[in-house]
Amino acid sequence: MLDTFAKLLCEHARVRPDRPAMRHKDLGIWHTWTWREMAETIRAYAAGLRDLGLERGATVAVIGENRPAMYWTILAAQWLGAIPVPVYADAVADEMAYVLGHAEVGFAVVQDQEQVDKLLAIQDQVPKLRVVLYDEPRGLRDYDHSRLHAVSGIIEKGRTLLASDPAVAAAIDAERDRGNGDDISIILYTSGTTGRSKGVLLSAGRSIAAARDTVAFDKLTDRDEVLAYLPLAWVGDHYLNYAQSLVSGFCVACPESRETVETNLQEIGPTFYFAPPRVFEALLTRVTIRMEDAGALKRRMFDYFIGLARRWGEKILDGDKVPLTARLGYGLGNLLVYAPLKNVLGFSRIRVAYTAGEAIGPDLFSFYRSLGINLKQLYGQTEAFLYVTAHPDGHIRVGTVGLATPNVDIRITEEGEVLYRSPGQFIGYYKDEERTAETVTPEGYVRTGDAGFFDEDGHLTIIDRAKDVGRLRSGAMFAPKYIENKLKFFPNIKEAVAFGQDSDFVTCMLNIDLTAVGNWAERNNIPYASYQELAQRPEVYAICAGHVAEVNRALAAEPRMAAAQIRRFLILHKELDADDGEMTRTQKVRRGFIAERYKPLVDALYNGAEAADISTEVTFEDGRKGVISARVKITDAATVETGRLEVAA
Amino acid sequence: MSGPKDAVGETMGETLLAVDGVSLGFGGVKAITDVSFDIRKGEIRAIIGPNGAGKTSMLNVINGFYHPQQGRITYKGQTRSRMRPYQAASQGIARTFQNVALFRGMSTLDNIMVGRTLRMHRGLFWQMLRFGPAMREEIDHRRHVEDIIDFLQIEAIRKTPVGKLPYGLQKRVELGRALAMEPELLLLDEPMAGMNMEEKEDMCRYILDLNRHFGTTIALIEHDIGVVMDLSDRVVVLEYGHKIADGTPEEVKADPKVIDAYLGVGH
Amino acid sequence: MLYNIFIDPFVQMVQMPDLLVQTLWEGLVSGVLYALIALGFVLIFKASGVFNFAQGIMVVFSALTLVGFYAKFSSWGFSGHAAAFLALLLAAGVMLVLAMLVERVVLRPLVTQPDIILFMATFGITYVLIGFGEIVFGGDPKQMIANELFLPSGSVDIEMLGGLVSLQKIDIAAAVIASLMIVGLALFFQKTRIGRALRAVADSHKAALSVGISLNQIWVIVWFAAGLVALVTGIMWGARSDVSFALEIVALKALPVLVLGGFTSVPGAIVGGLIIGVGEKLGEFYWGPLLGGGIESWLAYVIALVFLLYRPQGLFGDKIIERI
Amino acid sequence: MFYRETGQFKQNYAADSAVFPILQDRYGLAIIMVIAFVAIPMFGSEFLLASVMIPFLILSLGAIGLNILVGYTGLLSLGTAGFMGVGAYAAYKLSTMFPQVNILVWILCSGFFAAGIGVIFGLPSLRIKGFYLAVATLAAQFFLQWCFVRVAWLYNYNPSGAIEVPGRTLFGIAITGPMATPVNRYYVVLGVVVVMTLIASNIVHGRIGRTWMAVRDMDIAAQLMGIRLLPAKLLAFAVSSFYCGVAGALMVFLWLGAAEPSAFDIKLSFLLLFMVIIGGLGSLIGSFMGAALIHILPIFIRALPESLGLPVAAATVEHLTYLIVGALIIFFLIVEPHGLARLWQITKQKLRVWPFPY
Repeated sequence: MLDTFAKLLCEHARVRPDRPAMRHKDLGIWHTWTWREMAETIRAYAAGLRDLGLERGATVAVIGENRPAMYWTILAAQWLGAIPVPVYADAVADEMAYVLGHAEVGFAVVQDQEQVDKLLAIQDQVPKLRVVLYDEPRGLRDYDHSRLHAVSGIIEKGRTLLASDPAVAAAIDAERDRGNGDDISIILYTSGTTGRSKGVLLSAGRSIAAARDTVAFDKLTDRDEVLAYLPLAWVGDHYLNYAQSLVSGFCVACPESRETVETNLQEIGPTFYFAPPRVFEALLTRVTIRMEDAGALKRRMFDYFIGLARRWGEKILDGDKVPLTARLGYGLGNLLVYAPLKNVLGFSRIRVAYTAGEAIGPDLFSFYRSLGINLKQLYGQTEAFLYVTAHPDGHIRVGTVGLATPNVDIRITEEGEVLYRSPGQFIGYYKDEERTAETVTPEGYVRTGDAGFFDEDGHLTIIDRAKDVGRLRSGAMFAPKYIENKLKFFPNIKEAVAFGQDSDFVTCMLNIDLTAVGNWAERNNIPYASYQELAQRPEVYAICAGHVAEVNRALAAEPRMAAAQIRRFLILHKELDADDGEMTRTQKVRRGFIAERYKPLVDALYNGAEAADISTEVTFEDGRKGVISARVKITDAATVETGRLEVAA
Repeated sequence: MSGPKDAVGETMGETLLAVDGVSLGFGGVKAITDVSFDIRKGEIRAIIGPNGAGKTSMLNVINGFYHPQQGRITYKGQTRSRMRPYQAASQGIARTFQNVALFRGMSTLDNIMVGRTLRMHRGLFWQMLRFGPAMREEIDHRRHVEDIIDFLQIEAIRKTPVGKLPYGLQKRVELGRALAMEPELLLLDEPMAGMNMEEKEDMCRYILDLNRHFGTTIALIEHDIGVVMDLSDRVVVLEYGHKIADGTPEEVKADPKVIDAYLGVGH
Repeated sequence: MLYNIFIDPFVQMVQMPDLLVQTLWEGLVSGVLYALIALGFVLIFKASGVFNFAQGIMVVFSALTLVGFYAKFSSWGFSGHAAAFLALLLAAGVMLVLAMLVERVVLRPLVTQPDIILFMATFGITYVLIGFGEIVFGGDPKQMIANELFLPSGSVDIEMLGGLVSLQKIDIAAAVIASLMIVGLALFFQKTRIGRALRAVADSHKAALSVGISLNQIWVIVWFAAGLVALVTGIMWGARSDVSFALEIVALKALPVLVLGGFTSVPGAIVGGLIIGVGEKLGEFYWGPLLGGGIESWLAYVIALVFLLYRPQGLFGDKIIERI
Repeated sequence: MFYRETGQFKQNYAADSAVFPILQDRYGLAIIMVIAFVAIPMFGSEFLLASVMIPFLILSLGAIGLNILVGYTGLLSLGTAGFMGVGAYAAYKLSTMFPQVNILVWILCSGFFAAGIGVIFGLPSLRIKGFYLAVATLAAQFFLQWCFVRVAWLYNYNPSGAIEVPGRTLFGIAITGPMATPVNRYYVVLGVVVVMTLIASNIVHGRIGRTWMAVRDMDIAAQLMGIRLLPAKLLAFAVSSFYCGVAGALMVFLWLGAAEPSAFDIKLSFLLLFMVIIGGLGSLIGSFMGAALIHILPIFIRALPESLGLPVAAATVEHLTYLIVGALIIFFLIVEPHGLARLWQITKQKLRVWPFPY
């Protein structure tokens, strides 16, 4: 029974001993470990860890970037039946102290001196921590080594033990065989939106079962290759790179450093790729900016073929019927633009790419797809061990997160909350029965906390956090984030705040994107001296009105959302800023705070005024405070009438 | 478990280099007048002073680029009269420059590889073949250079021609090139000039790491007094080519002559 | 053998002082001409840092232009002297046009490039001038219009030291004119505003701007000045032999002169020219036969090379101070 | 555009520091080799082989030699033709003194003589820099050329003063002298040039090459890295002169068949310097490009009027060639002062990042 990762590892070492299991760029070149080598190393590592006193059921903190030693630690710990607890490498000391304390770790395996220093700083809060292992020895030579060991040293020690003492070897192999699918294989701490992080307990058997389903779903084989650059402690990395690799036998490549990820991506040329929408967005921005510097002829060629791709690319990708001329044009475009572009981005070999985490703009999404990249969306959670839904190949619907993945059962409650039951579903929250009970229904379904709905083909659309979905006074559904996201997909709109809870209609405040709109203004000879001035230009209002109208059209097309069209909007005279408390540090708008701070404007949005005066205190970059006053214009937006739409005052 | 122990105090002591009554002039201009000081093994020694105090000239004397008219230099117990720069290099003195003196036409990697020249011995015959021993030697030293690249965190610019790099990175590459020589005495001429705060912090960390973990003795010229006081074990202060103070940062800071001449102005 | 090299030549010198004087005179005269070519180099190098390889060909080109114009004017029926001076004026004009073209087409786009690139560009100029000159004037050697320009001919024989020393009048004229030109240039540099600007340029380009003359203008002026020097050199040289592109190789002789005198020194060019001229003639006359003759072709370079080893910056060149 | 580098990664330092690390470049090189070794001899006319390819390859070799000195070490030399002459005369003397030894051996040996002479004239380079050094190398040029004229022993007291190439064979096939066919000569030249280019590439990519470039870029810093300037510069002179010497020997034995001293006059030195500068300082590929441009272009220009049926006198064509070559030199310097090699590099970079402009 291959029900633990350690057993899978040994199986690969038997079935495909010479296929690459892991690569790492270190000191300028790529080092490769085959499955056989990796299994041997991890067996030795496990022996070394056991010698240090690591026991079944004990927790091991893993703190570092994507490096082989980190993955090996996870595997070696699992081999022994211990529980790895990956921690975000960039976590502040306080956060780290909480997780390590909560998980009661006795062992910590860290990347380098920086992390060792962090541990030293918090050692009082983690009383059980007794052994620290490090991967990079640099700077650690003069540290007290009574409880500090090099990973490489431990592996070496394990090797010696295994070679010299058959009893150790037997014990190590027995430890592996003792493991079974019910073992807790990992604890992943999720940074909850509220309160302290929760430790999600995942079992080996369920993790592997889930990974098996998606490996089959995306037809991953040992010929595939990924570049592991996602945070180790995030479920995405543990699932997509770790679990899927151990199930399918594909090779995981670790980048040289954070700065070289892009270069390394091109060098490796992964066949399976995941990136959050903001990565794709930043990439597209860079593509656009770099192309602006190209000669006129080349730019026209680029624009022409990108246009062609937007028209036919996705159809060709999905295997639809396409006229021969379009196919030929696309072929030429592939030669001149798409293939070279993918080559430069390191996307040439991608077979399957996913994005998830936030909403992705339809334009952005289809841009990559039109180039021939099989980009799909998935929806998942740590608690589900990632996959809840995903787009199957050839069945992509922009804006949705796809169909339920194999063996996943989804329900939507009366309130619109999405519940699921999945093969990889978690066991519970570590040391938190209460919240486990809150999250898992008696029938065994997990509450996602997200509101969503299915369309007629079974594609799921996620609207918003369930608790944020409100109602208009008429009782129609009002999902502010859904609307805001739709607005933010326009490059000209940087932020949007929608209002409407218990009101007659929806209104909205916008922040324009200074770079994008400023660029446009310069090209059109529209003078402006500041954000404030640019934001209040009638031409800019006209642009935004167009965008709002388009969003309204999209909303009108969805029966549930049609009532929540934007009636009036304004462009704020200043950019929303975390320093002023208007946004969280993770750049999410704080709707309530804004409503209060800009009360005169909100009032004006609803009382029909053409303009309103506002003065607000702001914090400048150097920390000084000042007051800016402005007269902000308010405009009506074009809406689409549908039968159910109620006329506002 | 505890942090790094104070390694400095233990290894320091033995005199590595002694400057004794050195005077240097160009034509009629006196750059250095009767300056004496010593550098002990394992310490970070700072040379400070206002512009034109003769600091860079002092480094040039130490690594054999200038020959003093009077005085003696004793390095590792040997007093020398005229030493050529390449001899200084082969005896373990490396150096960086105030205005970055990299080989502009070459990549970061090649620049640092040049620092290994003294340790590479395969002659023209093997070089012509670039095979067998020559390739092995090349690879061995490449590995060493990669350690330095890793240490200085310049992986991303390995193959970039240094002429295209921003100033802060050039300084880092130059340090890397000096490190490739595995020097016993490292002379740094304003290693942080023209850097922003973050780059300075990085540089400080590298210098400290070097000193602590590789035991490299470091003599440095620096304008940023804060940096000097934090980094160095002992400080010598020059003014118009004369030595006006010498001692620990605290002693120097308290010296009235220094306060008058240097710290008093603008600090 | 040693006797032949180290003693015999000197014995000869003492035994036949008239021959020695004759040789010295010939050396001095060719030295003056070397010095003139070198002067053109120095002018340009000083003001723009360009090592103008084309100076030699400018000598030939200007002389050909002069002769060419003269031929045209005579064919239109102008009298000899008038045609000659008209041609001289026009040749000077051509040199001005050349200076402007060089500045506009070559120097301006290449101003920021390293020295060796500009050096190569002057090679390009050389080739263009050769090609252009040959197409326009043909490849045959021409007669310099010395008489028409009131240059003397014939020789003066002076009895001295128990022998007869024969001085060509044209050589005397050459020496006089060269001296006058050098004095003139010196005055130009010392006394005029433009001259001072040129000197300033040698020190720093900013200084020149502060005098109110643009760098581009200065380039035109120095190239024009070098062109005039070339024209005079061409006349003198042409009067002694023929005017043809064979002169080009002689122009290379100016290089050791430069090395000897230093690239930036006008007096250096003159002294260097004289040393090379005299040394070459003495060497050829007294030592040449020992080596089979023809050592004139390399002696100048070897003299320069040996000299360089002692003074790498030349006789009057600025001392090179290396800074780090 | 044609580059597909995704998925090309290096697993060892040898591969990482290869001269052509990109797969597509290696394909390109292979294609060029096939053309050079198969297509040209098979389909090329006698004229193409004897008057275009053989001189081009030989001049390329000379340009590589000069480039080692000027481009890699930063020492300006105008004595190239002299060093080539040393090679030619050495090969001539050796082959006539020891006719039983294979001519190819002597051609390669002649390089050592050139190297020795090069070292002697390179001695001043420690003290002399820049244009001063260029003038100093002129001493070598003129002195050597004078020797070729005056030292009758060098041309075996041949009354014509020229050296004439005796017929020699390699594996029984005539490769020099009047019996040698262009194809045979072409193969010999190509073989020598390819091997020597490979060796030059090995040298400049290793420690010695880095030493030279360090001396070139900043000699003060180089000294402080422990590099001794004189040995480094003399080695550059030696290697450079070796290449020039072999090129000179090849020139006489496999191209011209006979040579007078004037074949090695200063014009040849200048010509090679053009090739190096136009081709690109510090680039082996540039040496080939420069040689191609400077040698092949005039051939085109000369052939042009005839092929267009224009009645232009031969002399005029010659002069026009001068004019055009001069203008082209200026043009190329303005367009890309770093030479054709840089132009190629920029183009390649553009192709690699296509469709992006940089």
